[in-house]
Amino acid sequence: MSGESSKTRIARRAAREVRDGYYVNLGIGIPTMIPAVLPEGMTVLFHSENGILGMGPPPSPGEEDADLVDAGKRAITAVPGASYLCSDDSFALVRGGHLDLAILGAFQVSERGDLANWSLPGRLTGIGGAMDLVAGTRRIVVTMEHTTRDGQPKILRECTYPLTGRRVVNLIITELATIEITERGLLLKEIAPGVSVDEVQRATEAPLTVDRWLTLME
Amino acid sequence: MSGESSKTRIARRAAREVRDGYYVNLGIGIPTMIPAVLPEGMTVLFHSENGILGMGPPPSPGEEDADLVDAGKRAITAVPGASYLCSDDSFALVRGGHLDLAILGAFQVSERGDLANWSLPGRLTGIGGAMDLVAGTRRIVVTMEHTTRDGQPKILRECTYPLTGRRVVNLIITELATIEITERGLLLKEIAPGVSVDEVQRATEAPLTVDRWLTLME
Amino acid sequence: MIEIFATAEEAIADVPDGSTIMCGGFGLCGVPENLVRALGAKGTRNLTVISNNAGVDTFGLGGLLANGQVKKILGSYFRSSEICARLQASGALEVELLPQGTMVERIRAAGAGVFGVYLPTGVGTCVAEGKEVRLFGATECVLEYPLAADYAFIRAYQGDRLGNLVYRKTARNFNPVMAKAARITIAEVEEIVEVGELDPEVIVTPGIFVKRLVKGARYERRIE
Amino acid sequence: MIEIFATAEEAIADVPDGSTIMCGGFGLCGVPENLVRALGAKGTRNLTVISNNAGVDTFGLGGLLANGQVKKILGSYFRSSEICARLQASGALEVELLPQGTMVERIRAAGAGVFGVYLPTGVGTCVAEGKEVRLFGATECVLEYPLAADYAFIRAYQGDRLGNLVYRKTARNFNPVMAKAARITIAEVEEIVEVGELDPEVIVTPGIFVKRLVKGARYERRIE
Repeated sequence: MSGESSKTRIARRAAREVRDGYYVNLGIGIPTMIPAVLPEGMTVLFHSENGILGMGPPPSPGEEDADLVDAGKRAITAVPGASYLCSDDSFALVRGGHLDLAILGAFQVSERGDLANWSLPGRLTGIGGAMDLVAGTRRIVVTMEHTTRDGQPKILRECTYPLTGRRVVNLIITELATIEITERGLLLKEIAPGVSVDEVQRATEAPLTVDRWLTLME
Repeated sequence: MSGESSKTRIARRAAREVRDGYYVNLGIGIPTMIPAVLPEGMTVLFHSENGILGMGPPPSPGEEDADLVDAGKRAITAVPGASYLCSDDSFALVRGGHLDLAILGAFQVSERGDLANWSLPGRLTGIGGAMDLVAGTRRIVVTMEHTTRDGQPKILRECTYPLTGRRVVNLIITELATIEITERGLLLKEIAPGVSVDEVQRATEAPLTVDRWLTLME
Repeated sequence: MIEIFATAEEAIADVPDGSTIMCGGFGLCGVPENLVRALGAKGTRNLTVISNNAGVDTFGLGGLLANGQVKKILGSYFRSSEICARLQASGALEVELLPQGTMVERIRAAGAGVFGVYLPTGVGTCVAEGKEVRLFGATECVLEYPLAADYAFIRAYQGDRLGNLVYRKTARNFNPVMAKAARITIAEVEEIVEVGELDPEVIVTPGIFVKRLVKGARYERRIE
Repeated sequence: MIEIFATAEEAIADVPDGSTIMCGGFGLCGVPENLVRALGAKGTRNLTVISNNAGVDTFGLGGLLANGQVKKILGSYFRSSEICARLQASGALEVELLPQGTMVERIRAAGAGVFGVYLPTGVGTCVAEGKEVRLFGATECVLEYPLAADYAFIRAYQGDRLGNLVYRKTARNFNPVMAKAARITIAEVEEIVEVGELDPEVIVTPGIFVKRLVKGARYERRIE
């Protein structure tokens, strides 16, 4: 696996969920690493819910424009073909199901696809656009490290943190595995090189079904 | 009264309801005559619900633009400071109560301010924006001839034609009188020169209260 | 992912009988005339049409009505269409009349993921009959539901190769909102430009809402 | 009828204690910083503020919070404001957290004459607690009500003397929708231009929504 960080590997796998012509919203954290690892030649427009379709990479130092930021409040650029949206139009677009895909971070995901990604005990609060994104977007992919820093599972039978949405996640991508959320629970689709099914299950509270086509994560 | 037509006199009186700085919607018929009789030097922006704020007078012959029409589908012009609106924004503006005034025609008005102005028996149907205008606009002035062509009253105890809205009209202006709709019914505010209160009452089905400040229509 | 078609006929080639079609335009202004003409030529039948007006007998939706292609039309104002009245009277066409603002708010709702709206429009009139009425403070409101379509036919002035659209003057009207409310939005434009030629501040309909783009072969620019 | 003021201080001079104020901007982008600064200097108290964020401690709404001028704040994301957290913990500030899209749809509703909307956002989460939930087909939705204000403080790039406004890039954000949802909308702009200078196709906020206009004295153009 070379010296690539696990976050970069997750981003690289998540990039494979993005198809040519897609309109995609990326959450903060690992998802923001995805544009840099997309294959050349794809036309993908990134939406940021504060009001841009067609977000480009960060500007060169000194080129920042205070009027051009993303939903994480970072300075960005706009690609050719970009457009700007009022907040009401931006969220009508989100809630109306027009995005092809959103890739988000998570604190916890339940075996039914419940997502907790906005509130941690004892931290200042902010929902932002997370609840709207999961309520409206056709396909929700979660990218996260498989366990917490102290090794606790984040893929659970039930989320214990406040929910962002119920039954909203379609796919989880971690440094250990790619797991689909199905009607019958968690389906282990891909496994990282050098990792056993047993190791993934031990890092996962909810039971995994192993897909008959189980493959190695690239 | 000179040879001025009764419609022109109604329009001239209705123009006095328009104040400097107003945003106004005008229905078809008599209301469309109002811009031409407004005093000089007033800044009034006319809204047409198909999607323009700042409608100007009709273009010179040969100057018509098929992409620039009013809600009556007539060719118009745009004044400096005009803007164009999508239909959803145009009706959000109407229903949200942002217009200062709408001046509309009517088939019938009841003593409580019910309005019937969209449907006549045996004619092809069309509601257009009439119901939205009366539901949203702060002040509704009706301009119309006082009676039907065969002399029947149009100001009634109850409308007999399909309603556009209930309790929506604030003021009625006809060639005979100016009548305010109050909590206690119709209040005769102004009367045309050479017309008696009795004549106005005979042309009006619903009872009129004569305002203590009754004046002559200008 | 947008597809760019060479002709209106190709852009609508797969529209099946029985489809629900939204059609932009107000009167004859901003009507997707090439797409409508192509649908008339194709002869697709049993259509439900959502359009503010029904065209006139010799232009726009009038042709589809005359061909007997439409089983139901929803809109706000059909007085200019003799054929519409005639077909309704004969029972060959179902007509549903909506207040214009309620119609467009329902279309917006469909595109905006709003499942119901309470509107004050039409309370106490025939359009509120049979609908849920609820009191908000002193204001009675009617519960209205989203209005969506299988296809939206819309017309813009310019479109770039990503489907970003700009309009001209009052030809904007229903086109941008309908573009958001259909499964497949087909836009005809007077001119196709390269990506980057449209000012991002000026784009009214972002390409995300447009699935198919075609340059209209001819525009009559009629005034009703 | 629009009034044009020479200074932000004059434009907000009559804002009374206890007012509800909407404040445009996202983070520090597109914030009406001159109006907010003037309100801080005036010392108006007991305010209810509706704003997506609470600024940072040294900029934007942070100043009003630090002065103890705000009794309640409604918005979607307050993590960048230490002072907000501190005041909430001490009981000196009521904080109501809303999903961003629900917040903005409620603001739109207030400006659009919509008295209630059913939204799928937040069903099954804490933001739906105590709210009416209704099933539309297979989708559960929450009934949400309009969110209006006495004053809206908004920021635009250019405004003409009729109050027509254009924005720059993502500084647009909440400004246009808030402009429609207050009794009195006060717009600060970087530049005032003559009527007719703004292209009618490009105007985002028509002057009908703007009651007061002022050129901001200075802009920091900070990035959070």
